[in-house]
Amino acid sequence: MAHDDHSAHHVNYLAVFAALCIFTGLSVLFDVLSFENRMITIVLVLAIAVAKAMSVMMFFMHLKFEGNWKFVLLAPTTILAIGLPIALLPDIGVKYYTTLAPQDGVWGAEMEELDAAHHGGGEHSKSEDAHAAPADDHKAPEADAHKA
Amino acid sequence: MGIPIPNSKLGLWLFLGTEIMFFTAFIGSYIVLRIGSRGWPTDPHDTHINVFLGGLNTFVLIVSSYFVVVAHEAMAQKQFDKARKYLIYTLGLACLFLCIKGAEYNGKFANDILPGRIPETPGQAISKVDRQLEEVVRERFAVYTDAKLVEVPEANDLSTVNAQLDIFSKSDKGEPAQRENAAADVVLFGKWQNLHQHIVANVSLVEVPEATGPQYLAARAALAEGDSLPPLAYSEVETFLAGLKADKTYAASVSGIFDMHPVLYGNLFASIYFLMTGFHAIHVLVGMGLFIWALMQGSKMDDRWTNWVENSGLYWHFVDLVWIFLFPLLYII
Amino acid sequence: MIASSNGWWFPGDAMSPLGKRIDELFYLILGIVTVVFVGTQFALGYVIWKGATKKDGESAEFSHGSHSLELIWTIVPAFVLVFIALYQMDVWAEFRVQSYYPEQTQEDGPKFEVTARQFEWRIRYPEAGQPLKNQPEPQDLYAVNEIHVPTGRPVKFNLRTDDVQHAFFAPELRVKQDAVAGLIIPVWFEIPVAGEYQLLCAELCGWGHYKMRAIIVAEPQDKVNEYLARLKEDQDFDGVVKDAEEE
Amino acid sequence: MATVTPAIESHSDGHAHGHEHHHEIGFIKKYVFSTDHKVIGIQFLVTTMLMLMVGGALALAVRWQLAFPWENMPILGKIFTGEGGQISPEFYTMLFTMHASVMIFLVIIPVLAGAFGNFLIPLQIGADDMAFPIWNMLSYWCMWPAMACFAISFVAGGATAGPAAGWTSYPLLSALVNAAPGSGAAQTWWLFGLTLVGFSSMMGSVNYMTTIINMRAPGMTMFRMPLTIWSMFITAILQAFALPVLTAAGFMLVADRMMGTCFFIPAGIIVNNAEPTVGGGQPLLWQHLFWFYSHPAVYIMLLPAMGMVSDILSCMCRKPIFGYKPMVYSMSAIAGLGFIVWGHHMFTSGMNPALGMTFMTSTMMIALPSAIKTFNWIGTIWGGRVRFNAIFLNCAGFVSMFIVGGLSGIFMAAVPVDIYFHDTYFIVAHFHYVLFGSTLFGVFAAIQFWFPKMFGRLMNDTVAKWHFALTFIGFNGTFFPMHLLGIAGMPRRYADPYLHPYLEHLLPMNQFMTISAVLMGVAQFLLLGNFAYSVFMGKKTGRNPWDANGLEWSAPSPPGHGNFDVPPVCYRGPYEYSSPEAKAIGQDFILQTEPPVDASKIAASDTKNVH
Ligand code: HEA
Ligand code: HEA
Ligand code: CUA
Ligand SMILES: [Cu+2]
Repeated sequence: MAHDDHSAHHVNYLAVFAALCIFTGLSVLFDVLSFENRMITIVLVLAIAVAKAMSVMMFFMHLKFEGNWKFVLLAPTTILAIGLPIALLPDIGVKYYTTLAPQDGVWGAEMEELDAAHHGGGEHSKSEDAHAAPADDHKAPEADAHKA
Repeated sequence: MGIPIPNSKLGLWLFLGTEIMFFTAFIGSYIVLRIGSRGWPTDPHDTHINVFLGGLNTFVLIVSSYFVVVAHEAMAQKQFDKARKYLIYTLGLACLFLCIKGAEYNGKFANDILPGRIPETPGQAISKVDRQLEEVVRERFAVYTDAKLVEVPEANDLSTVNAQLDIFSKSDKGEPAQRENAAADVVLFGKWQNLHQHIVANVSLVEVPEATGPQYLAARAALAEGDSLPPLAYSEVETFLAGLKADKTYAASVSGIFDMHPVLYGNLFASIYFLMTGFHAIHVLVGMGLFIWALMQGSKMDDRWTNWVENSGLYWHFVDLVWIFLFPLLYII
Repeated sequence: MIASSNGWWFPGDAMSPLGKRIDELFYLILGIVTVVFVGTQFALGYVIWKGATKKDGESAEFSHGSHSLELIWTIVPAFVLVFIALYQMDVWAEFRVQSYYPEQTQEDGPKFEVTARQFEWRIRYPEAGQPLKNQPEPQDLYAVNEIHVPTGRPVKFNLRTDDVQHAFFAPELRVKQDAVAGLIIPVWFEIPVAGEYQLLCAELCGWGHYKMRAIIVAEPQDKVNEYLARLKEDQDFDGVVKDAEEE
Repeated sequence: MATVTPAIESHSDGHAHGHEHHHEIGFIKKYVFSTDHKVIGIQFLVTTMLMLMVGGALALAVRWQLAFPWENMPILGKIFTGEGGQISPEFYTMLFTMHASVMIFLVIIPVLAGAFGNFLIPLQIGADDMAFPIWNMLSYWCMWPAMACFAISFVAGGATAGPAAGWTSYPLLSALVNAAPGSGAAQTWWLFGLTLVGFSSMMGSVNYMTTIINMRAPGMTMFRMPLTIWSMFITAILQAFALPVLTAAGFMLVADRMMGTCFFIPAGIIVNNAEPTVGGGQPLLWQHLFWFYSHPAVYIMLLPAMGMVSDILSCMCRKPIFGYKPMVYSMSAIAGLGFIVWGHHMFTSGMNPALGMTFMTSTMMIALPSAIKTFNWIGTIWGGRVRFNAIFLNCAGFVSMFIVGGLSGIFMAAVPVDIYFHDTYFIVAHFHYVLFGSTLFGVFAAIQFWFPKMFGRLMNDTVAKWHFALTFIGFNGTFFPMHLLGIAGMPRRYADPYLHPYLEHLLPMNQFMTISAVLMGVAQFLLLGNFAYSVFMGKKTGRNPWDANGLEWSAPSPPGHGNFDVPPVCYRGPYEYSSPEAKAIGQDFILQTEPPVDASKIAASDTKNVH
């Protein structure tokens, strides 16, 4: 019977569990540390998420001990799951045409003033956030980010 | 012929495949929409997102995932009581997760971080304050009308409210406390009308201070043709609101008015946040249902339920997996 | 043939150079497809006829297929399709990729802005000599359901919508482009011959979708200028004179 | 056969009672809330045939308006509008929206996957039922609330304003409640209906995949499965992986409409003098997500028909299918490529032009596997011994019409040409050729082919031939001229194209098409009549009226509960018609369950048959 097979593999679930907890702690830590470059945080945090996901799937979901069907099943979904956002990126993410969203256009100047006024200027880098090229979007509002 | 796993498990895995695509659509849309938006609210002041609560919830789900595995292990070893115990733990943690989630949602509701309700520009912020203040005014006024202390103005026209209340506060109707309140409310109503008129006419609060009704119109008419007053500035309204909240005579009435700081792309953020966490929460509920069903069997939960526990466990791990991705995507990045 | 003689064919020859190339592509594909169509239908008819007229006692051939045939009918269509795919790339690029637009449109910039709304086309021209801004300027000129463009030169304009999605469809020019909420999409065409051309809406936009009709008037540049001057006059006319006379 | 019978599966009771206990199952359990895949399949079949009538009636109303604009429509008009029968523009919008929704979501998808998938999968792979009979039953009963939602959406918006955004329901028309009469409650109900159909398909597809993977009879290896099963399998995969995306997008759209979210709504849009929208979303996102499902969906609407036609052609030509493996591979290729071509519906939508080129290339490539299949069908008939009955005719019609529809797809796949053709009647011609011309002809063939297995009786061939002939003529008369309309530049979804001077002269042609459509509609009554008559009074037949090979033909007609009286074992591929083995036992077919024939016997018969 199928599941009798797994029981033969003794996984130290506690160890997996501990690893997951440590990973979670790490991601919170990275957030609190808030690196100079926001990209680093993003990459690190997502890498941790992938690592966590892998350990859950491998051990908790027993995929490590399953037959080759797991590849047949998961490969297409993985490809599609990664492919869909990539395919949408050139259109929805990177805008080829000018957009006239009031947030970006008309209201832009207004917002800039506002942010300067509201936050006593400079304290936040948010006003730049709003108008800089998309690549700079993720600059951290360092000073008091996520104080909760 | 087939592969050496039970139909139910195969079916469940295939179902998980569809679930992956379901969340892919959400997460993928989130990613591209976010990259496509110039700016995103990341400041916890704006978003009312709490990394620690999120982290805690991640932890809670991981613990529950662990218990599910052990429960299945126990089932396989035919220790059904042990399995039941672990399932109850899991269920408890699921409840805890939902409670924390609820607390978070509550924080957002309390600050009106709701899709479609977040001002994204100073102009929207200003009119939002106006609208909220109007609501307060109507509510306050209803107190008097309900008690039949003043007459209801025609077609709910609020312009005569002041006069009515003023008369009431100086009359001898009602209780003394009510009359006192009425006096405070007269001031409050005046302030709202003042703001409202400035918004409608788009002129500065500073230049024509405290001018309501006829006085205001007179002030405006006095301007030479071609002259215009400086438009209403966001900071003026901000000070105005702060002033209202500071004044103890009616602070209690207006304390519910939300901080109106405009949040760029706040609505899209809120849409995505609620959609993704909401659908995740629905999945949590379904998972809980699966466990409850098994637990309801009581001592009848024996060998035949091993598959059930395994499959609902797999489902539960998937719910955990989704959260593992939602946590960094929504809370950290 | 019957079709074209009854007018059941294109609405006139393509009037823009790009449209001509689209038509050429159409005829090329039509040629290829006709060959394939006739070939396959005849083959189908033939095998059915042979199969249905087998004599009693004659049995079907026993064959599981043929590797080489399989290869042939994969590779030959593959070549044809790749050819079609590559051959048309530059027409597409010229129509939609902004850096491939005719040089003149790059220099001139957009000439006017067309805004679709339920259920009409609104046109906004900049003041003479001024470039078109994305936001309305006080001196802009407005018109409804009538576009005047100069002949003989590529004209670029911005396409927008005020509400739901619409599509700018000029059948004689073979131009079609959706107007998407939130986007400003530059489109260009060129009309060599003066005349009036149809403009329709080709994306479902509500109950009045079918009646979003407008005309594009192509005329020499000086006529266009005249038209704009007239527009300006109309627009600057504030009614005061008339009122004064009446009183 | 599955080696394990997991505890939570519920069909254990099926075996406990033997055949003799059948009468104990009450009528309701046996015919209404049945978990038997055959009953569910037939339920699906009958439901979809009725829905075909509804969808067809809507189509005829559309055609009426196009032939006699603004004139009172007889019969149907009175039923629909309750008044004189004049079609208003918003009513016209609703007509084609509902026509397409009914045809696609309540006819084509359920008839292929629901009816034939259900009926054939367990029978053809030698299983006693589906893997999850209860889910199977639910997947059928999910159709009813879906139909109810669609029906409500007919009336929810007032007398004549149903959902008004087309079956593609592009935002903002579909996202803003005040964008059009009918964009309100009607559109919401429509979306609910769509979601429910989605649930139904999702349950079905997981069930089919599990069944096909895990419950095949001994010896039924993957490459011995009939192409029907392959096509159902691939379709189920497409459903399982593409549909959730549409469901998710549907939820987003519903949220946009009802909960103030703004996934598809940009800021500052003013519709019907309402307040400007607050938002930050993008309408194009819906189009991407929608077509990410709906392009694969067009193959969901075609592949099963392709599979069934392959089976039937092979049987009717008494000849193995030409190139079995290439057929399998090309279906897989269609499915795989089908996931990366969705953008061809968006060439003029204002998407990034670089994507246009990519999607154009992949779209061209998808014609290749279709070409392989087409040539293989012709190859199958070639040298065969054709049984010239209505079933064969429908199959031949399928192949022929598919070529026409596919080839018109090539024009549109060419981006520059599609600039002109997008949203004209050329598109309408294209998809009716592939949807009606191919799929429905395939379905007609399949109904008649498996009818004896369903009811133990034969359908009348002469009537069926008339049905085919009339439908074929009516079909081409209706839809071939649409190509010309498209070339003449007539946009689709126009309530009154003749408002535009350059389209005025197309009126007579439209009238001709409408008459043809009525002819085609009338012809469908022949099918219904034939079906209904034959269920009760058709000629009785035995197990294998067509001398076919598949496992299903070794079961009784109609098969009892549990399907097979002897657990089937499969010894060979499904298409061994006229093989030496078959000839050795004196037939031109050999059932998949027939144990291998002695080599000596084959040799003996071989020398006898030497040409
Ligand atoms: C069953 C359904 C079905 C099928 C199978 C197809 C098959 C194809 N479709 Fe179609 N399509 C639809 C249903 C379908 N379509 C629908 C419903 C719409 C409209 C939706 C809406 O807007 O409402 C649509 C719209 C549509 C468009 C969008 C048009 C527009 O709106 O602007 C395009 C564009 O590329 C397209 C292309 C194709 C192609 C290239 C194929 C190919 O797969 C066809 C391949 C087949 C062949 C080519 C024939 C056989 C091959 C040979 C004989 C070999 C030799 C051939 C050559 C060398 C050329 N289709
Ligand atoms: C499987 C799908 C399918 C099928 C089978 C059909 C079948 C038919 N379709 Fe349709 N059609 C679509 C899918 C389909 N269609 C889609 C997806 C669209 C696009 C919608 C959009 O733009 O959003 C469309 C759009 C569409 C249009 C374009 C509308 C427009 O753009 O303005 C037209 C116009 O002629 C049309 C006509 C027909 C006709 C005449 C039939 C005929 O073949 C129908 C024949 C069948 C019958 C006629 C049934 C017989 C029944 C009776 C006679 C019963 C009478 C009954 C009672 C009175 C109870 N269809
Ligand atoms: Cu505008 Cu259709
Ligand atoms: Cu497509």
